[in-house]
Amino acid sequence: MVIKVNMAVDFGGVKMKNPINTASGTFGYGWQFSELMDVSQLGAITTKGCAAEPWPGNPAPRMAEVRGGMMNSVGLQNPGVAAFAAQSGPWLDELSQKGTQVICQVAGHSTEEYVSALEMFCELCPWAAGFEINVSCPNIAAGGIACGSTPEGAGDVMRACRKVTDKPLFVKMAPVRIPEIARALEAEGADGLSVINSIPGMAIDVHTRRSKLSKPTGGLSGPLCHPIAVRMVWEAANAVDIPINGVGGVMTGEDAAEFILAGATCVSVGMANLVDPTASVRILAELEAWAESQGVNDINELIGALEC
Amino acid sequence: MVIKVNMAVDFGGVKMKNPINTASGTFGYGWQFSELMDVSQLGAITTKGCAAEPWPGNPAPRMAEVRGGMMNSVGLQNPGVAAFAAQSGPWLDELSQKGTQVICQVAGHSTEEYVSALEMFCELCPWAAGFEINVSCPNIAAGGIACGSTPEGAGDVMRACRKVTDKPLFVKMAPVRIPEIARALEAEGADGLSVINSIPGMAIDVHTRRSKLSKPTGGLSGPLCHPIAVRMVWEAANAVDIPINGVGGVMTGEDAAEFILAGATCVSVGMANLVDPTASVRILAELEAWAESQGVNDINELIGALEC
Amino acid sequence: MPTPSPARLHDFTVVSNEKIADGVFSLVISAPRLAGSLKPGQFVNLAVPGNAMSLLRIPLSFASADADKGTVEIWYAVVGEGTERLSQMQPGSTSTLLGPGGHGWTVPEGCKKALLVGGGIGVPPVLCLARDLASSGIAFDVCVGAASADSMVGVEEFNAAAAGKVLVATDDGSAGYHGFCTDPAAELLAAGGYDYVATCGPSPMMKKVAASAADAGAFCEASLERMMSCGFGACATCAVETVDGMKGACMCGPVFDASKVVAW
Amino acid sequence: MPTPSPARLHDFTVVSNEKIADGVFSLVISAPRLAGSLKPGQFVNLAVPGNAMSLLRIPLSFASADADKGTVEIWYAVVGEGTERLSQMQPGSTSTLLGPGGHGWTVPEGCKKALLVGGGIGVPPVLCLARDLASSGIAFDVCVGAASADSMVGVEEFNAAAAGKVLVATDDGSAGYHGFCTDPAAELLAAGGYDYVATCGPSPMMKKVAASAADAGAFCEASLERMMSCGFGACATCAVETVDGMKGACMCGPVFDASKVVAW
Ligand SMILES: Cc1cc2nc3c(=O)[nH]c(=O)nc-3n(C[C@H](O)[C@H](O)[C@H](O)COP(=O)(O)OP(=O)(O)OC[C@H]3O[C@@H](n4cnc5c(N)ncnc54)[C@H](O)[C@@H]3O)c2cc1C
Ligand SMILES: Cc1cc2nc3c(=O)[nH]c(=O)nc-3n(C[C@H](O)[C@H](O)[C@H](O)COP(=O)(O)OP(=O)(O)OC[C@H]3O[C@@H](n4cnc5c(N)ncnc54)[C@H](O)[C@@H]3O)c2cc1C
Ligand SMILES: Cc1cc2nc3c(=O)[nH]c(=O)nc-3n(C[C@H](O)[C@H](O)[C@H](O)COP(=O)(O)O)c2cc1C
Ligand SMILES: Cc1cc2nc3c(=O)[nH]c(=O)nc-3n(C[C@H](O)[C@H](O)[C@H](O)COP(=O)(O)O)c2cc1C
Ligand code: FES
Ligand code: FES
Repeated sequence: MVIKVNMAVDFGGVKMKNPINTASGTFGYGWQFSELMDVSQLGAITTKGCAAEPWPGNPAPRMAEVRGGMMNSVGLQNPGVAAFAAQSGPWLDELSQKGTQVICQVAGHSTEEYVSALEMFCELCPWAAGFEINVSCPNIAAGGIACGSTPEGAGDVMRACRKVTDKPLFVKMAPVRIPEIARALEAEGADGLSVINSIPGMAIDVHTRRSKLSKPTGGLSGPLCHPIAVRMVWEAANAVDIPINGVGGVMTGEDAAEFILAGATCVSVGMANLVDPTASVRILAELEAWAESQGVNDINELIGALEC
Repeated sequence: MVIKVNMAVDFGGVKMKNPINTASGTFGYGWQFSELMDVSQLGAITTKGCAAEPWPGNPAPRMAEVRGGMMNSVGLQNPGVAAFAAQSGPWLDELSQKGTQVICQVAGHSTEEYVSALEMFCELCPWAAGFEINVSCPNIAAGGIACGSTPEGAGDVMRACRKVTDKPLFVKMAPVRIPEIARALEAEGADGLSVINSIPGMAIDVHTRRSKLSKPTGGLSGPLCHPIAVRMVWEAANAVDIPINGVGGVMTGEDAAEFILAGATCVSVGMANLVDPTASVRILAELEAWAESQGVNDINELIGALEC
Repeated sequence: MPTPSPARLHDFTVVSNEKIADGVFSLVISAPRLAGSLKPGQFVNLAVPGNAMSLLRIPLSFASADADKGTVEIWYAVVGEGTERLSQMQPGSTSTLLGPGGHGWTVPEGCKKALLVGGGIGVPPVLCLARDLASSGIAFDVCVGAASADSMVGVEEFNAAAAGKVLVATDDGSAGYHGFCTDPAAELLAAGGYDYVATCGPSPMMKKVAASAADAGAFCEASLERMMSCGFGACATCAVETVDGMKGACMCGPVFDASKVVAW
Repeated sequence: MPTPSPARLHDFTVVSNEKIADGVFSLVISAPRLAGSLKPGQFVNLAVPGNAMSLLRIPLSFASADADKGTVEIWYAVVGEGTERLSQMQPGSTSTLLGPGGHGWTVPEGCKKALLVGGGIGVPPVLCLARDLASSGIAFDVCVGAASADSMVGVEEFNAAAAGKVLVATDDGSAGYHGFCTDPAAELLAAGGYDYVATCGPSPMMKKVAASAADAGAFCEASLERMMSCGFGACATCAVETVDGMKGACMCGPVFDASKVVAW
């Protein structure tokens, strides 16, 4: 009899039955996938960022395809926490009762906005296993630069949010200055880090001489991000003791395995969900097969198991 | 009669007959391509980084293929300026007399090493039209971090190098904190900026659990870098008044055109040279055709001509 | 929870893939479960193999669906790398699609006479509607526009679908009215008698048609295009600005009440 | 200036591409100008179409070249995505290659008897040398190793090339000696009589053969593999550490004086 590898991991207090999570913004509020796959097979899902008040997001075009990936400037369109909780809450509550943890992403333009969104989440979404603070979205034009792009800015948001709740709090990091900012976030009490958000990029239509998006820049997703994300996960895992959620270009179980070897406790599937709504469960199966091939009893033995 | 578009540009004092340059490390010392293409068609070439003393570089494996590009950890293997000048100097001198400018890249582990290498270049390579200081190579383990990763570090190197020569001095920038570092370099007298060097990345063989390179990380090149590089060229062009050399994932004339619209004065072809040694002349022809299609008389009209 | 998209993952096989006009192809695919569930104005999101650097699916409307044969006919213009690749898919080759996406035309109860306006490759969803109107016994006239006679599609099919008038316009005057099809459409609308207008084509065209319809007091629907990533409501890349806020084209569209569209 | 690589860009057409052993294919290409210029131990760098995400060429040795027919025969193992894709190239399909790359074997003047040791897919360059030795009238013995009888290649061809002894070894004992071919090779070398040893195969194998050759006082050359990007001396990704410093495998190799190799 083949003894199954234990796939359960503890992501900063969120007990996941396996390491597969979904990347915020690529999995809607979960129920969009309900007829396309069995969402309850996943370890966790992370919902699209929501702010205290509704945000309209950016004008069209919001997406451009690039070689090996895509670029978006959705601009965190969201209905606000109250409408989110009312519309999607019941389904998410049910999902969490089936053993798939729900992590809700928190958006804001300022420390105050993060805090008030988080307060609303804590009140209206008791079923949430934890919250991910998106200090890194490259689309928010808060003076042009996201709060999360300096250790001070990211630390400020984390400090303020930490006062709001004892539930697990994670931070979705921008792909910049990882070691420094990761240490600042750990110092302010983050329970884990999601590394990385989409990478700011630019694509120009050379015939019209205009950006392919309604904004000059957008956030890059997909396989093109993956080797950069693996490096950043490794940097983060070496910099801090809190667990890491690896995000960026996971299309296969091997991509997920690279994150785990580099030091990630869990792994989020992003753009792959959009290309193939069943990608996350396929990746889970591939990851499990890889763990078995490595002759371990527990996937936790493989976290950070890169030899170098 | 079709009036040809003027393709000549002035890159910080280096008069190029067209905007096509080559990316350091992907074009050897130029003569490696002499039997494969007509190098003298190019506006400029940039030679592989050389230091005052020979560097052995890193152990094998030094290269891994990734989706949409490649990753290298050559570690700036070079024979030192003296041997470089003796071996390759005569051919490069001849090339520059055919009207293709030669930019020599300068490598070092410290400000002192950059200065001594640059002094040797100035003495031994009088045919060089300018020098590119590589403060950004992610492979040099100078305490792990390259000099060019902070405004202070990059500024220090530039200040010291500026005292050595009045010839055009460029800096090859690491893909981090572009606006700040670009401003620091301009303030210290840089004549132009090459944006960007390869992006630090990581690829793990999940079966052996080891890095695919002899070092944990390497530098990413190829199309995957391109949308990131275009964004950074645009950031640099908006931050400073000195000209920009766009580098990263140029495989086609349209890729080159994107850089020019984003604000680059010239464009370097990198990995494409390795895949197809004739790529740079093809890209030049494609760029010229695009400039014609835009109905301009002079390619300079298109520099920074992005509408947004 | 809100209703998830009706889209499901389907395998399909190419039955035929042939040029029908300048730069326009007709693709017939076999996808039995899909064919019976498509409604005019909906779309499918096709994975086209052959370029590992290009990962997203291609959203396409359909011109007809045959539930009995289990086939769907799609007309597409080759405009870039992806549609070029699609044009190289050979009969017998297979791939997957997500569909049906979004919701289609909502012809008002008791509609007496409709005007359909299709421009360029916007014809297929309108043609599909025409056949539906015909089978429901609702009268309709059609205006079709194209860059030139060579690239025009649908005229025969509209006639075969028992259209009343079929007015044709070309940008270069090589067939029918010399100019945009918005002009004959505006004339027809001004003459009155239509209680429903359906349009698909370039945005400026649809915007004009919507304005003429509004002037004439007719309810107008338009099928909008947006850059789509998922096609089933998960990513919010396909937003259309409406008077009720941003609406996803893949869920709340692609067919929109034209009077509510703010940004075309 | 130093001498540039002899490599040039060539078009090629696939003549045949067939499985010859477990996981091993023989590819015959037509590339007339190339075929006449290849020397045993050199390599070619093939562009294999079909995956836009994979940009680099695949470096491959050759097993034989026929200057008259203008063809080159390559044996390759399917070990990953690129060689899998190569195995799908159909006769008649075309692409480009860069070659010849590097420099080949340098059999010493007056060589009387050589020992050739090929392991796994390291056989082709050694086989190519064998034919050259045979036509120069130099005697040679051969040791061939493989994982199993099913994956072994070259034995017939070595015999046909008028080899002396052809000793076979398999890891699983399914043919010949049960174990690595380094053992019979060491025995032959210890018995003496060889003034030249040429080896290609896995690094640990070549290292052992080189040691046995050194013990026996025979000059030994080894064909090394490195991850190559350009194949013509421009990128320095293919370095081999030697007693004379780092040397590029694509220019100073792939064949190296084994006594000078520091890192295998
Ligand atoms: C709901 C919907 C239905 C459609 N129905 C049809 C149809 O029936 N027949 C048809 O020919 N085309 C239709 N399209 C447009 C079709 O999706 C695009 O032409 C196609 O995706 C272009 O792909 P490409 O790679 O060839 O072009 P690219 O090289 O990617 O781009 C070429 C041009 O097409 C535009 N484009 C690219 N992708 C999209 C997209 N996803 N949506 C809209 N525009 C895009 C670009 O802006 C560019 O101007 C529809 C689009 C949508 C959203
Ligand atoms: C000079 C030279 C001559 C060669 N001759 C032959 C030959 O005659 N027959 C043959 O079957 N193979 C030969 N090889 C090896 C061949 O190039 C690789 O097996 C091939 O590139 C693997 O590509 P892949 O995409 O299938 O494998 P990948 O999926 O990229 O990798 C599979 C395995 O192959 C190794 N590999 C990948 N690329 C290279 C490379 N460029 N060089 C060395 N190892 C690599 C990887 O480390 C990995 O272990 C030669 C290599 C060199 C450098
Ligand atoms: C359409 C789209 C919308 C996104 N929205 C968000 C978001 O709201 N919040 C966030 O932190 N990241 C967002 N992202 C980034 C992803 O969560 C993820 O970090 C990134 O796409 C890299 O992962 P991938 O390559 O697997 O997609 C979005 C990505 C895409 C493609
Ligand atoms: C094999 C290799 C060696 C390189 N060596 C250097 C170098 O010596 N100095 C440097 O500044 N950049 C070096 N680079 C980076 C390139 O100059 C260039 O910045 C990068 O590859 C991005 O451009 P590309 O995508 O067009 O290749 C090297 C790149 C490659 C692939
Ligand atoms: S295309 Fe993803 S939500 Fe519409
Ligand atoms: S492969 Fe580029 S130098 Fe050898």
